[in-house]
Amino acid sequence: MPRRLTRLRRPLAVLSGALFALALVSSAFAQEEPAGDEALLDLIHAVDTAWLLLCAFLVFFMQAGFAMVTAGFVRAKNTANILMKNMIDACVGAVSFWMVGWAIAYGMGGGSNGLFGSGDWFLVGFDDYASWIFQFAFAAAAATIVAGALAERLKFSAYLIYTVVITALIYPVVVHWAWSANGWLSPFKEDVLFANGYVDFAGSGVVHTVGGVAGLMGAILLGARRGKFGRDGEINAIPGHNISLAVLGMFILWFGWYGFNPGSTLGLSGGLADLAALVAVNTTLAAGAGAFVAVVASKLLTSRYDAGLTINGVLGGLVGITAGCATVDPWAAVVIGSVGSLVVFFGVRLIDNVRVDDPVGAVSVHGMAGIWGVLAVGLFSSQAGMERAGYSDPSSYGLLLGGGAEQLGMQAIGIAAIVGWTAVTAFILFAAIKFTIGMRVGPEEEDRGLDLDEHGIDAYPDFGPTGPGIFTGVGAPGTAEFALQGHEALSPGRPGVSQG
Amino acid sequence: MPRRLTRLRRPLAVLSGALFALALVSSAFAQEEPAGDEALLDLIHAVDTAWLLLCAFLVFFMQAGFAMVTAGFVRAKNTANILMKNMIDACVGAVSFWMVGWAIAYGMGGGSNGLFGSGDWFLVGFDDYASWIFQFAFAAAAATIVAGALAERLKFSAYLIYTVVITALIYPVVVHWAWSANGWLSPFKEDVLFANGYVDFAGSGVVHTVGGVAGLMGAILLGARRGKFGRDGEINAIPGHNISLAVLGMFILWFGWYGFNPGSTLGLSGGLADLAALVAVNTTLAAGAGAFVAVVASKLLTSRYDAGLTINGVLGGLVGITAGCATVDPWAAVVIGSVGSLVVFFGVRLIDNVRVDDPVGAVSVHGMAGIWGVLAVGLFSSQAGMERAGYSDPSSYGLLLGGGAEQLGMQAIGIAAIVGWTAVTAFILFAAIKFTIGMRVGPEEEDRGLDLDEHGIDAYPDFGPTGPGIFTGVGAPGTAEFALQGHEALSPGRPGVSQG
Amino acid sequence: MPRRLTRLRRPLAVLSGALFALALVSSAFAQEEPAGDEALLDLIHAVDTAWLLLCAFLVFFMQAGFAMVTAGFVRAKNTANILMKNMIDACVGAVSFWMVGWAIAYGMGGGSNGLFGSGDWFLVGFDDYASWIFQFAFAAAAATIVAGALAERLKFSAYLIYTVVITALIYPVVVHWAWSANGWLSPFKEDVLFANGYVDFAGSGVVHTVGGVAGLMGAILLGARRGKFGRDGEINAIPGHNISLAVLGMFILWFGWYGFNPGSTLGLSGGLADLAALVAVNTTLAAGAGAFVAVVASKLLTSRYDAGLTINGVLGGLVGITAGCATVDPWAAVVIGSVGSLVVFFGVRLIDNVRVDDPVGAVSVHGMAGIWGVLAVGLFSSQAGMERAGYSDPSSYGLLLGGGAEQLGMQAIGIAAIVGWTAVTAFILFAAIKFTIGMRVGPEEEDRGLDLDEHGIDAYPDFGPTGPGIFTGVGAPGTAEFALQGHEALSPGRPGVSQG
Amino acid sequence: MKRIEAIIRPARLAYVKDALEELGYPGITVAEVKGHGKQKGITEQWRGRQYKVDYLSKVWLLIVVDDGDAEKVIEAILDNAATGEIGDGKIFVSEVQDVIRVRTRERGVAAI
Amino acid sequence: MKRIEAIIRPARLAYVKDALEELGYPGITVAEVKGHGKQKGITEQWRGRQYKVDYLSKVWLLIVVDDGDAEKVIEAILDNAATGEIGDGKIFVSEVQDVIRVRTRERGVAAI
Amino acid sequence: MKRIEAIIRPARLAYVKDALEELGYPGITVAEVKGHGKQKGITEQWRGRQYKVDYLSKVWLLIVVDDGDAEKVIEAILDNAATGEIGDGKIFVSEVQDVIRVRTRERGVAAI
Ligand SMILES: Nc1ncnc2c1ncn2[C@@H]1O[C@H](COP(=O)(O)OP(=O)(O)O)[C@@H](O)[C@H]1O
Ligand SMILES: Nc1ncnc2c1ncn2[C@@H]1O[C@H](COP(=O)(O)OP(=O)(O)O)[C@@H](O)[C@H]1O
Ligand SMILES: Nc1ncnc2c1ncn2[C@@H]1O[C@H](COP(=O)(O)OP(=O)(O)O)[C@@H](O)[C@H]1O
Repeated sequence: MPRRLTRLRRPLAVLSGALFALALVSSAFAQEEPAGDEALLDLIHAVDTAWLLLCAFLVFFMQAGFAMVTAGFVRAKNTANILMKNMIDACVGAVSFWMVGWAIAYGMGGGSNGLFGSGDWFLVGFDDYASWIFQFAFAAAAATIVAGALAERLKFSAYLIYTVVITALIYPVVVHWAWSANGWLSPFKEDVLFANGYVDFAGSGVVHTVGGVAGLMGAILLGARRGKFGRDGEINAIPGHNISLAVLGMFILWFGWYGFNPGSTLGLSGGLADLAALVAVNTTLAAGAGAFVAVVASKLLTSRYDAGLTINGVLGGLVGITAGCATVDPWAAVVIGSVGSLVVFFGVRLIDNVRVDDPVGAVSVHGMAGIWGVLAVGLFSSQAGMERAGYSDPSSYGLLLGGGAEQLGMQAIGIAAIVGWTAVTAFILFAAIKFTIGMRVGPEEEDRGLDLDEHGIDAYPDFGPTGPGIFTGVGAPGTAEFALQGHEALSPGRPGVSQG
Repeated sequence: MPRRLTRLRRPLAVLSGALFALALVSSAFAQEEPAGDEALLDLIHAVDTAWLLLCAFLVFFMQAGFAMVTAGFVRAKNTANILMKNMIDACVGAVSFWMVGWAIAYGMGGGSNGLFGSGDWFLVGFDDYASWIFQFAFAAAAATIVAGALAERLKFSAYLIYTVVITALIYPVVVHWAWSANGWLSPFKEDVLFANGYVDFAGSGVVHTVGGVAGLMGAILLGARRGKFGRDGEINAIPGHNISLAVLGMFILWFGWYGFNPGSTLGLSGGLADLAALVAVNTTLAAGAGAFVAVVASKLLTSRYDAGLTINGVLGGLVGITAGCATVDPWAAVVIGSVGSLVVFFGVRLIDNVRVDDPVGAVSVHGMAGIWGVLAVGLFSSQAGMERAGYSDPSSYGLLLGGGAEQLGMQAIGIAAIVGWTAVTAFILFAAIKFTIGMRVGPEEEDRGLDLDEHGIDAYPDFGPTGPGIFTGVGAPGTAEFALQGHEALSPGRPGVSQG
Repeated sequence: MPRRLTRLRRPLAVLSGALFALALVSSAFAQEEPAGDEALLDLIHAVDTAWLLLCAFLVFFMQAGFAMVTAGFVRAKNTANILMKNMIDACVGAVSFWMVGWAIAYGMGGGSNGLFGSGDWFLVGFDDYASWIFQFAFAAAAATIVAGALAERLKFSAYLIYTVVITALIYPVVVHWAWSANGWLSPFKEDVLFANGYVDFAGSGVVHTVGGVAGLMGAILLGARRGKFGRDGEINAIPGHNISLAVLGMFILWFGWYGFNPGSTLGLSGGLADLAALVAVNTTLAAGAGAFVAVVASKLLTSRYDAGLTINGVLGGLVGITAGCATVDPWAAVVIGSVGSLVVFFGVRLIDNVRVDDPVGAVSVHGMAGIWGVLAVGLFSSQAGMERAGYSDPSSYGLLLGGGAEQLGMQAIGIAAIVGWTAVTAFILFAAIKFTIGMRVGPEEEDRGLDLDEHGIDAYPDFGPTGPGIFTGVGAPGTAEFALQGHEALSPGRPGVSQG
Repeated sequence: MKRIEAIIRPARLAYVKDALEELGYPGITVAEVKGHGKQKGITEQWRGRQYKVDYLSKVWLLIVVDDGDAEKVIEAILDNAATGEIGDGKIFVSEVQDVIRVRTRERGVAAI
Repeated sequence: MKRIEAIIRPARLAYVKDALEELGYPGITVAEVKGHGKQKGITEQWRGRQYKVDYLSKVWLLIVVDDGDAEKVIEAILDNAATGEIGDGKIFVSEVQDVIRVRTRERGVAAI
Repeated sequence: MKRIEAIIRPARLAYVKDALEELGYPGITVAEVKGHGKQKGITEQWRGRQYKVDYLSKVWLLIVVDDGDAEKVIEAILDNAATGEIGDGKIFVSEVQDVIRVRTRERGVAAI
């Protein structure tokens, strides 16, 4: 029975159900007409593909969640800028992941070497489209994490360049290592490094830590926002502008995570549907526990139920469970989510204390909770969990459950490699940007807000102090109506005099 | 043919397709290799599971809808508070439904007695994860309804306690009665009470009325917001702060309802897909008719097309159709939705007139329209509808279609029991909270808004009158920049001086 | 073997998988028990139905996207009005598409004549509910496009009438022409007009151009907003009020488009799943390229990275790819999306220059990019693409790929017919409204904003200059508390004195 | 004529306005302002870190009255705006040379 | 020097500003305020229940000019702000003792 | 007593406030206003079309002080609000006849 194939994850596993069934069916029908067989295989493939597509759509929708959380966490004067960055990374990411990113992550041509793939450039001659879109959505998520860490001061042009490089190179290499059929860390290669190889079911490390570490490098090179750190060492809070959008974004992210984690079964047939259900439950419990811990911790340690920390806590729980969502049991998901939330809670303070300015907590939420998630696999995975998720050596499992330290060691190696690669390449990338076109807007522009100079816009012209509001620049005498309309001019509304 | 099993709804029906197919297939292949058979059964199970999962995700997403509608309907100064409540009920609900709620609703161990289940505590030894997450999403919906009715004055700590009790006890007991395999009201038990038993396909009564009635009890004990009712008996309108968010929330709720109602087939195989499609159509028509009626009624009775009532009208239509969405025909869905909208329209006034303050109309929308929906099953269900939805005695159906009064009587008994149970337990719960830790914030805090004292936050610091806006508390001389940055300090932006 | 049926698209194709499988299976099992067969056919049908339902839900959710983009692009004082219009077109559309729309689009009774269908009025005797809801969601999308073009001055009552007519008549006729089994343009009729017939896979022309052209007619008859065009010919910008909502709306639309385009396979079995995956990839690439081009073009031509144009660019890319998403290859999707974005970019200017006022760019985004999308099918479709999408004559394909000019000619005829029909009927409709109940609010009302007079509401009472904000109309002495509450009156909050 | 400019608590405005209206002075102009004074600011927090908001929301109220009415108006404001807690605000009284009603071009006391 | 403080309708501001600019007085300061007076408030509704908004949106306009220019400026405001309907607003004129331009520290008429 | 009314850049408020507080004048009232003057407005754009925003965000600062303190306060404002670029704003000084502390009904200098 092609058991191993069944469990090959990215990107082959999408075929798993079909292959599994094929094996069963073909042996049974060997001497018969293959017709009912063919329809069944077609349907198995259809169902697996549809799962991947629908989950990809959910993961894509996380872009809206990232956009809303990040926008809510910055000041009104930088809102359009951060939204533009969120839009453009998904968009540019689509193009660059089509051209280059996929090839490096999963390209099968030209003798892959365990370090990076090659082949299927521009998807020429390629037809596993469902896998592409699923993987693209992950790449876009990794890219967009960074926007928050560099918010309110990074030039748009710098972000444009960064986003190409991360989706074309930095992230795809990590994917190749961890998820391709011959990545050196991959649990799906012929001879895994040791234990089960690096187990990161849906990408706590591969996606979130990459984003978080890249954000950290960028934030270090970029410097803090003006006013964040006082001369006498004080650390100032700079509140965002819209808690409603932030909460909406959190819920959208959570919703999208149901594509992110359960979708990472990459199929439904061959028993994967039950795995997906368990993954969904673990994801839910980790998020819930994360929020609960954040509420309690903030009440105890700051005397109030902190809304921003609660949002961060949910996300910390979600990021934390992402690696182990298939291999741990529900009680462990509660523990992992709770700890993930605490990691974020204290991570936010730590980052402040080392004088790095991360306006939305991206480094803590994605970077640190991501590392926690990867290690948690080595601590909490059950033997049955390793087995049901199809990893090759279920005798290595969570240290705390008596599965030995091997898997934990493997996880540590894996995440160290990912952090190292990302830190080095992101640092080089941002340094190169800094010393060529420049990373940062000028101080006056920063004070005025990036929206005005970079985009010529007020995000909320009717509300904010900077918008034209009820005041208009239209000269009254120059205002006329469109001919067909025939109203007499009474008052000019709020438009400005056109310059174009 | 195990027809009855096919129609066992919660939680067994998820197996229905598989069982149905198993019967068919195994008789056919009795003497053959079971291989193609096995792959087909696996796929049937996968498809049914995936349907449940995807619909659960949609139902979960309704949390975002509730959050946005409720936030939009309160004042800016209470926005963060209501959002925190919306977040925390989903999160705490996940944990408590995992620990206790499921066990009481569907627990199979320890001799269930028709009143409450027991067993599967903490999901130990449990593996029907897809059913759990689907049911969890319903529990979270029931819980969150109450937040709106108690908005703008309920303490956060009181809400925290409430949310544990409703998701662990009050709601699960109702589920056990109405949907488990041996609840005393359940149409899925061996000998139903009479007629088809209490028919509530997706939960007009089980979910919405429970939420609405619990909200009513809370609102009575809590008292009205300051300023809602004048000394001379006048009833004041207290407008919310954001109609855009409210409309967004309404659309998200409607979208999520496509998981709520069609997902309540609990599977797709064995003909359930066609049932799900009909349910989706009925849901759509009821929502549309509800909105249309609200628009017309508000124009006729208030002289304007009222936006808030239109939102409430859509929701009233949706709540109304939820019980009968599988057993009525499309024309009846239009009628039910229209009446549901009117129930809300006049319910809002009634609640005001009895001097209960329900800031978002939760009691009318969920409580009253929910009761209407349950009764409408007994009025409008067609014989064919009862049959296709798999209820046991299609000879009892809608009174208005000539199906006799039996089913209507059964519905009345069912909803009376649900209202009674919920009213009593919720009253006890809220009274206990009131006389121990207290339900209500102090009057000054209420005037200032709950955001400030409970959460130390302004929901919109850049817009509202209470936020720091363009005014900063940072002392200019104390403001310096992060070393790596090197800009000269020009002006301090908007941060406040850190106290931490 | 009913192979042709397999490719019949709307609405029959939903049966395609089943029929395809039926053919295969029944030949194989001809002499055997049909039991496993029956279960397989049931499942095939279930899977195809579920795909249609889930995609319909996504398309429905685009209503939220339209609402948010449009609301974000108008001024705060007209926000509730545009949101009401967005709500009501989905709602009224549901009712009128149930009563009349479907019958005209796809009604099978009474000898269809290629121009309009007839039969299945009120869905009596009808059971293809999944197709209905999918098609309804498309009709609602076509209807809602117009709201934006007529924003900030159209009377609500006029919109109410318009929305009935477009969903009951104007749009369904076009659907009948292009997608029904005997529409005169349809590629699914027995003898197509020529080439493959008019190929518009998901509706660049059928949905978007119809909306855009109807909007154009309305905007011409309605006249420009006061202040849009100055007396001396200057064209004034009138900024919207909320870029955050607009970006959110864009992402929701994009997310929904994954139902719109991939869902237009109308099923998954029989190889359609792979087609859906390709469609999803093409959709993604066109959107991404559209945004990228908009960012670059706005930087080059306006000196800033324009956020509004980026949103419009994404949408232009999406509208552009909608017709050809199944028949072009990924590289062509990038080209089509890029050009679509430019069409919007210059279309926005063109519309301004001919002195038509389209506040949100609906005419450019949906009308013009829709036409481009239809023509692009005739330019870029590959032979393999035509084949895999099941069109009848793959020897006619994209002109630029050497497939001759025939298909392009057919596309031109088709879109000309659609534009012509829509322009004439929409013009008559709006003219009739204008000269009976009137289209336009009075000039004072327009200055004050439509929210106040039409709906008696402030969209943001706590923020905007027009809202009561922190100022209350409640007479202090008249304010008392609800009896159960017992607080002493301190201050009245923000409610107004009730008049009711 | 006197220009009376009062900085008061937002929550007291309704009482002040009602009192003025009863006295026969319906014409007032108000605005949201922020005040800083002896009253200590609010401590808020953002993602766990506290910060002080030094400016408190106040209402600025402008009413121009005839010289003889000034004391009555000031009394009404004092009676209805005071809570006794720090932060009740100030009243500033200055001289106005002319008042013009835009609609009628009336001037002086007639225009108030 | 004269401190001219006008409360006018928001919709008239553009006309007033243009007129002042043409006359050679480009320097003005404006703010959104709310007014209450003879003009009746708006009736809004919330989920079907009506309520009165007593305060109407107005623009507060501040312009300081030399004594000799005051009448010209007042005339310009009156000409462009009046609609003849109740609610057109008021102009208050008072004496300013000193004006200082922050940038240059110029004082008096030179600073206007 | 003097009524000092300054129109300054929002970004300079923190510096001015700190300076005033250090000098012993913690009581101030501020508001967001918009200014129009020699400083040229901002050009924004909306869906590719540019338009001019003629009004710039300014802070209006009101501080009432005893006659003898006026110059000190004016100096502090000038020192901290000036950048030397066009648009720094104005200070208007006028006479206040009376000041009343709402909380205590104290009048005159004691009430400041
Ligand atoms: N000298 C002043 N000039 C202008 N406004 C002042 C002055 N002193 C106080 N205010 C205003 O009055 C408000 C209340 O003053 P505060 O000192 O806090 O309390 P109290 O008025 O009770 O002594 C302040 O927030 C500020 O808006
Ligand atoms: N005595 C006053 N002091 C301050 N502001 C006033 C006074 N009287 C009127 N106003 C302002 O002038 C506005 C217009 O006054 P109103 O009485 O409505 O109409 P009109 O000016 O046409 O008589 C009011 O909304 C208010 O802002
Ligand atoms: N005569 C005036 N009356 C009222 N406000 C004025 C006057 N002149 C200028 N202002 C205010 O001062 C601000 C700055 O004036 P501006 O002419 O731009 O620069 P500067 O003060 O450096 O000469 C303006 O935006 C406006 O708010």
